[in-house]
Amino acid sequence: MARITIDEERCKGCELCVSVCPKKILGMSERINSQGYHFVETIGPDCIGCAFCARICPDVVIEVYK
Amino acid sequence: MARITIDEERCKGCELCVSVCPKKILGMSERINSQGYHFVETIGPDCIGCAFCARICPDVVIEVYK
Amino acid sequence: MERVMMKGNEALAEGAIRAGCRFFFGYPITPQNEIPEYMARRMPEVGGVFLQAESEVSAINMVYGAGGAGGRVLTSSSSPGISLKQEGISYLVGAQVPCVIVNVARGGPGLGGLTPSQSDYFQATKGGGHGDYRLLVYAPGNAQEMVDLIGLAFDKAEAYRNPVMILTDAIMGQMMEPVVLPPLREVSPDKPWATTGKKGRSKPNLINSLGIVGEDLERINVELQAKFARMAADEVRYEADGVEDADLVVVAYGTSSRVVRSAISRLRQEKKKVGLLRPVTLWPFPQQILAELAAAGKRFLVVEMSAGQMVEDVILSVNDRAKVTFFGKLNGTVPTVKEVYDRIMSLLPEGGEE
Amino acid sequence: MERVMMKGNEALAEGAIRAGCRFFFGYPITPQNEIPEYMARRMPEVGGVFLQAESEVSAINMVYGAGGAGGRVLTSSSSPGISLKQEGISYLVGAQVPCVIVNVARGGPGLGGLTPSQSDYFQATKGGGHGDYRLLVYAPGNAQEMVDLIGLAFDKAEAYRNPVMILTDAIMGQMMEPVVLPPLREVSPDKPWATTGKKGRSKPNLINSLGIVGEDLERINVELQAKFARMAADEVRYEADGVEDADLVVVAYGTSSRVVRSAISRLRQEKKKVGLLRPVTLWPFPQQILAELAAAGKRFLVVEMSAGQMVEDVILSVNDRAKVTFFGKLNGTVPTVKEVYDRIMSLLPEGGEE
Amino acid sequence: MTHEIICAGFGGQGVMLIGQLLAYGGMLEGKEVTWFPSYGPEMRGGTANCSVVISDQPVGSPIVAEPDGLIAMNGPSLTRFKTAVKPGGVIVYNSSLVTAVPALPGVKICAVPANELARELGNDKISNMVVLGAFLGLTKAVAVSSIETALQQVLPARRHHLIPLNSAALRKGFSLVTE
Amino acid sequence: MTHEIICAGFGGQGVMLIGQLLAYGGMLEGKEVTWFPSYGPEMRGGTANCSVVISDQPVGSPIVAEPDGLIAMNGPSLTRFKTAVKPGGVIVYNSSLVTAVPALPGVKICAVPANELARELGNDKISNMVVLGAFLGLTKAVAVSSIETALQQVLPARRHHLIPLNSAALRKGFSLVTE
Amino acid sequence: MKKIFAYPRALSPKRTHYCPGCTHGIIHRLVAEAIDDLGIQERTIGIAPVGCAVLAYEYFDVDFLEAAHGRAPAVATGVKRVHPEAIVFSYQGDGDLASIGMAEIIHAATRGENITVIFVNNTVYGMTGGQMAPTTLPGQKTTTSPYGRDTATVGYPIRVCELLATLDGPAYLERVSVHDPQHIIKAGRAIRKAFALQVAGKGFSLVEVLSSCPTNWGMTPTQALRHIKEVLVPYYPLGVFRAPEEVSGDDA
Amino acid sequence: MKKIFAYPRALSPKRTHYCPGCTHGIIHRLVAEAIDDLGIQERTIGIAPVGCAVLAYEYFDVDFLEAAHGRAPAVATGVKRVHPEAIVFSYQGDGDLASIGMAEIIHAATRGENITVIFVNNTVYGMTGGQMAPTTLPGQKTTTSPYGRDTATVGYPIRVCELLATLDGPAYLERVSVHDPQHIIKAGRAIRKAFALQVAGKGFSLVEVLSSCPTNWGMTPTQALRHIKEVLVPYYPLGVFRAPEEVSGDDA
Ligand SMILES: Cc1ncc(C[n+]2csc(CCOP(=O)(O)OP(=O)(O)O)c2C)c(N)n1
Ligand SMILES: Cc1ncc(C[n+]2csc(CCOP(=O)(O)OP(=O)(O)O)c2C)c(N)n1
Ligand code: SF4
Ligand code: SF4
Ligand code: SF4
Ligand code: SF4
Ligand code: SF4
Ligand code: SF4
Ligand SMILES: [Mg+2]
Ligand SMILES: [Mg+2]
Repeated sequence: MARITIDEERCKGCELCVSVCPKKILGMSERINSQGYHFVETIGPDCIGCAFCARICPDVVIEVYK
Repeated sequence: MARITIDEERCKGCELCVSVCPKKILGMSERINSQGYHFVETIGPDCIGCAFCARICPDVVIEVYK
Repeated sequence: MERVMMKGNEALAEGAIRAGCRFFFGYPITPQNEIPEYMARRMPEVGGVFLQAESEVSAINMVYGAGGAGGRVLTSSSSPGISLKQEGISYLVGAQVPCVIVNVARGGPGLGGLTPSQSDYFQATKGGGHGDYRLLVYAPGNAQEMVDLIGLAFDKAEAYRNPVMILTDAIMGQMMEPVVLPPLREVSPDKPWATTGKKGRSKPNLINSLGIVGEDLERINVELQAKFARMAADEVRYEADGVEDADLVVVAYGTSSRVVRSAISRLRQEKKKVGLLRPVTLWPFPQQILAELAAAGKRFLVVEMSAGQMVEDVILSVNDRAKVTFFGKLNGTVPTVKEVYDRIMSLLPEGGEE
Repeated sequence: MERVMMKGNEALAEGAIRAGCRFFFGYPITPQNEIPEYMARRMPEVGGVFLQAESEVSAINMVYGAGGAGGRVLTSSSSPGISLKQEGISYLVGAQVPCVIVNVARGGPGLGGLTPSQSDYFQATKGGGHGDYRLLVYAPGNAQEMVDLIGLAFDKAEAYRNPVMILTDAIMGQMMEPVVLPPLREVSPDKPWATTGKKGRSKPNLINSLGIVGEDLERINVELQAKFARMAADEVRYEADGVEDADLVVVAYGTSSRVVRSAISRLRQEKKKVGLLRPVTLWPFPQQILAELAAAGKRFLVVEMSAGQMVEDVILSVNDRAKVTFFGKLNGTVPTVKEVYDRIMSLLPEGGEE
Repeated sequence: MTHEIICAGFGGQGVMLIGQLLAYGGMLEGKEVTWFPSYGPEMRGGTANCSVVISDQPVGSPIVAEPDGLIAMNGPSLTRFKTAVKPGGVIVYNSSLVTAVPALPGVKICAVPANELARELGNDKISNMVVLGAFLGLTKAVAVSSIETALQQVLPARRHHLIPLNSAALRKGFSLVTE
Repeated sequence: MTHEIICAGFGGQGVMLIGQLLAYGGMLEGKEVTWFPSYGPEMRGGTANCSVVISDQPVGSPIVAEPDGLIAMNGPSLTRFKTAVKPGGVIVYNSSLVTAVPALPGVKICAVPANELARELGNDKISNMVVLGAFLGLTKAVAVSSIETALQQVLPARRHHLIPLNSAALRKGFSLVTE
Repeated sequence: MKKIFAYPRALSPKRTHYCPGCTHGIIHRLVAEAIDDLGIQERTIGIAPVGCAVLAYEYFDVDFLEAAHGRAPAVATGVKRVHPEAIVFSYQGDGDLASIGMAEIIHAATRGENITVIFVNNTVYGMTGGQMAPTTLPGQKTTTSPYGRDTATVGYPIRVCELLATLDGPAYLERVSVHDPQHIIKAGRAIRKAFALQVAGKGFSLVEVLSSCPTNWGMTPTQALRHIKEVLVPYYPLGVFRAPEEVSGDDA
Repeated sequence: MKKIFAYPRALSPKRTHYCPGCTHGIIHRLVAEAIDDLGIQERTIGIAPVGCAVLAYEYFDVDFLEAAHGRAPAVATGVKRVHPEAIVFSYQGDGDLASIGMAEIIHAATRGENITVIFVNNTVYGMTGGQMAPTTLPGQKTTTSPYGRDTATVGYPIRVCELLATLDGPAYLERVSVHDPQHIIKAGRAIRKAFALQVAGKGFSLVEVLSSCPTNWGMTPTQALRHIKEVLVPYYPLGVFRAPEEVSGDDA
């Protein structure tokens, strides 16, 4: 049982988090934030709280709860 | 049978040649040159032409014949 | 005469190559990176050398070596990088090594900003380095002059055996404008003084600025001063536009002269008697024409993107402080046409303030 | 008030320590080596830091760090080394870091010589680095002023948060003269802006000269210019000796002012009306007194060990070129008392030439 | 006759290119022209813009402070520059990314759903050309054909196969406002 | 009253020291003084010299171009400076190293066989003090006792044991010209 | 549920100006975490370089000085000599540190100056638009090596850790990478250790971080991380090049 | 009788300004002999440093440029790029090369610039009166380390050959000494080889020569040579630090 929070406005849509999520539950939103970036969103429920996404995010967009 | 020539005016009296001559046939003159240095002179006949003196002289004062 | 659109920086780079420059040493810095990047692509095509130095200090000393060895050599940088070159520049002058140095100036002091600026005027004209020396300093007013003056700069550098500086700014460097490029020149001027290896010469050549004994150093300086006097007499360039019938002459160079030109063209349509005096050489400064205009009763407005640097030379030329007004923008912003227009209006007899 | 004989360089170093300077970063160069060497011995005795930097560039950046962190910090060098510091100096001004920089000038340009010179005047006063900036520049006239002005320099540097330069030369630095040393001061001025670690402050401190957006950079420059204006209004210092009744006022600073003084004292014995105006601050320049003297009808002779640098500021002050005559010696030699005497004689009404 | 134009948008939307094409086109028509980019840290991620001047006279200041033409490819650009546009001027904006419709007295404003139109042509990346086409249609600053010639010179050879597509986008934008 | 003095010789002959002693002595007598060395590459191996000014007035130029006193410890120094000496001036030279005897109108010239005299006192190195003593005897620029006090301050503590010897040399030179 | 990954205290909440996917951001976070961990925020002083990290002072909630290009080690030295009890670090790019700033880094290292250097090696001049750096790989195309870096005319890349390891001064030298979460964890440990050694007064420490520049490499951020792994790491081997005996383990 | 030791042709007959017993003079002669041996006098260009050898151009009968302090490798680079066929050498002291000129020497070396550097290490700033150099030994007294070099505050000496040997650029690096006739012969061979490699186009070569400064060491010339042997050589080990495989033996 784990979950993440996403600070959408900080996200730059680089997709690094997407590339490392072992559960493949991250994806890019259709929407854009005020900077013009498609931000990341969770697309599945199976978060294991590994924090890979958070660690690789250059913009410290993600916080992890477990 | 060997000998050296000494360009007295170039000599700075550092005595390095004296210190390396294996035959101990170099010594400092009582006289000084125009720069105020006591220059080197030969004080014995047994030069073997090893050129140690010439090689170590920083001022290329000595030439060696053999 | 085909016109091509080029950025000022690239026009300058191509202009240098067409003028026979075959050696470039420099270090990246905005807003002049187009110059080294252009050279990196282009030099191999013409059999020349582009080398990115490890620093501006190293670059200017490579220039010293290449210029001393007889190469037609260029370096470019922007304000902080030019500050780092000051020791080297002083050496180049002292040893009489020809070369061209480009300063695509940006805002200062310190790290400053990437915005255009004219606040390196003193550094270029009075000598940022140590000792009594002068550079021939050209200030292009458009992309075409970027091409033309760099060519001239190499010729003059070698004629006088003195470094020549092109002082321009971020706007002139980044702006695209149509230019007509001259044909590629092959130059191989005779440089009997250059260090090439003795090659049978009886006396070795020496590139040097050392004068250990005071009298030797004095002799070197007397020779240099004589050269600077010749440059001062022969190398002044400027553009005078509508100054004869003007009440007010605006003095401005480079980017600010363009803003002034826009303002003046509006004012002329309104039948105001305003002229433009644009120094093309910042050193030697067009003292004489300014003195003559002052003698003819004109007043002057100096517009600079600085806190007021060239204005000192205008006052020194005019020799009457009362006649000279200054309008400056501090590093970072460019005066708008409207600001200049308003300032001129306020100075014109019918403008109210007088 | 015990008098001790000291070399100018050593007097300056001891003066700095007595004024509370506890950090010295520098690189050896003749003719100022007595300063670092003195500091190397003396700093450990007062719990201060002497560190020989790997270069002048590094030294000035250590100064930037130490000054930014709130230390009372000094660096010294001579002409080529000062040229290398130009980028750093521009940064120091831009980031408003107080410090004192000493230039014991020697002959240039380039490697030049070890002989004294006054040819770094432009560099010191107009800004050898990039951007619009000013240093407060003191020119000591004797060993006692080496002591006194360095103390003042630290106080002013911190009061204005601006680097202060002491511009002197090989003669002033190498010469021994009796001096009276002030007592050791303990200083710990409040520097709320210094980077010390936040230590509970809510906002971090920042030492910086970056203004990425043009308007930010403009704001920085407006602030700097306001400060320079205050300095110009409040910090002018000069010595006027017999100028009231003089027909001719000789303007000279540092070493050349001493030669001039010798010549004038001879002339006074011969009842000639000659005075000396010795700028103690080269920037701000004593413009007003010169303007007043000019208004009172005096003529001026400027004597420099250069091709003519301060003379521009004299003309700008007097605003009448015709009134100003220049006598310079080119780097490497010092004018003799006789040369100056003869030149003054030639300019005096009864001297013949008029 | 002098055109003073600002082209602005996100980095990557190709506003620099359309500015250059305008200037190049003007030059090909024998005009005096300048193109001047805003640059520096703004370039990265944020917005980008450039000034273009096309004139019968030698150009003075290359920096356009009061444009008579504005091409705005996104919202922030429109917000930043719209009030600077001179009375009698023209604004063309990309309505695919901008929701608010500004109203400015004396300024002609034209919305172009550029992303949609570009997608219709099969390539999202040519939305800039659609907007440029519309701008040309409204201002006649330079002829479409001059821009097409300019494309040959401005685009590197390896991109020349894209010229027909760019052309189509230009003409689509142009016809949008002229037909 | 102003004394303008040049002390010159080979490097290592101690001419800088006697110059400093003169200046220091002057200061101790309440005078204004300056000492100025020639330096730089000349120092190495070649000749060295310094200027000393002792005056009742603040000293202007510290560089002596026309001395009224010259101390010349060797031939090259004498050759270089002798013609600069003012009429009425004094030259004291080390005749142990200088053979030619110069003649100059209006200048008092005094030969001191300094090396020999120093050797008599048991130390070759104090020939400079012998010459200085003679110079003081002729010019009275400062008192011998002032130089002796100056020695305490100028010499580092580890050399203070040499002061009596230096004193003796000074007085020997002094008596040479006064007795 | 507990927050197991949180925004570091020493990092300010501002959005950075870095390009999407640029690993400068990761390295910033690791530095901030080290400062948090060691509880030194109130006495830390950072030196920002000229390079893409020129605005680093905007992102750390500690005192900062902006250094001239390449001179951060000299500035850090000045600061440290005034405040020996402060924790002083510089954050420098490869152009800044290994090109113009080569003399300064070598001399700070040989002095054993008690500072920490975070050296971000992305094999290119990021800020100025992708020119060749001293670390640019043979054959790599940049704006000033448009035909690929030609070792015959411009020579070879410099391996900074190996170079500094010949000096007696440094206490700690390690090269790490941030191309995947595992390596990021290791990089974090190295950075923490470098700061810890400074706290313990052990002298000069430097951590070289292989970092990406997707913008100037012309790659997507994901491609760029793969490039680090496949191309950079083989050329710039990871590992410890100097460690003080007295301080053992990762948790020093 | 044949002259078996003669004044080299490439040396001018002028008297040098060096102090009595200073080994700069020996090194000058060895360079001149190498030039003579290889028959390259007409195409050799020297770069003089700022340091005691500032007047080197007075003593060699070849073209010369006087470089700014520390910048000789950059000047040499400029010259060599204009005249690739010329034989270009710089002659630099330890202050010049290892302190202010550190960036220039490292970058010339890593570029593999086809020049020869004669590096005269006398552990002190000779010309300016004996200040501390980057090569000054721990504990050594100089005018700016009057209490002896304290490694705790000013750090450790730099071993230049070892440092440069970490770079891929250099073709040849050797440290030699001139403290007795045997070592002088070896030093001569190394210098000759360094020039020969340049003639062969092999790239960057540097010979570090341990040299004396009797004046600033406060020793007689003879004592100074003993000091090299007993103190310097143990700290700065002699030997070859890089040699190209293609060129073997001393007589390359
Ligand atoms: C004296 C000086 N020279 C050059 C520059 C221009 N400049 C700014 S950043 C930079 C290089 C940045 O590259 P790097 O250090 O690798 O950092 P990155 O941007 O890659 O993180 C250069 C050359 C400058 N600001 N000052
Ligand atoms: C920019 C600059 N800084 C400093 C100096 C002063 N300077 C001249 S030579 C020298 C050091 C000489 O030492 P080294 O290189 O070891 O040569 P050596 O005299 O020992 O042979 C220095 C610091 C200078 N001329 N220029
Ligand atoms: S914490 Fe792990 S599983 Fe959860 S979203 Fe992040 S990477 Fe995926
Ligand atoms: S790594 Fe960070 S910035 Fe990149 S897409 Fe994921 S959340 Fe956004
Ligand atoms: S050649 Fe040998 S033996 Fe002869 S003098 Fe010289 S050192 Fe002595
Ligand atoms: S080594 Fe040379 S200079 Fe020294 S004493 Fe012998 S001959 Fe004279
Ligand atoms: S240019 Fe490169 S290093 Fe700089 S922020 Fe962008 S990706 Fe990062
Ligand atoms: S000072 Fe030292 S290095 Fe210089 S010439 Fe004299 S002995 Fe040689
Ligand atoms: Mg980088
Ligand atoms: Mg040395």
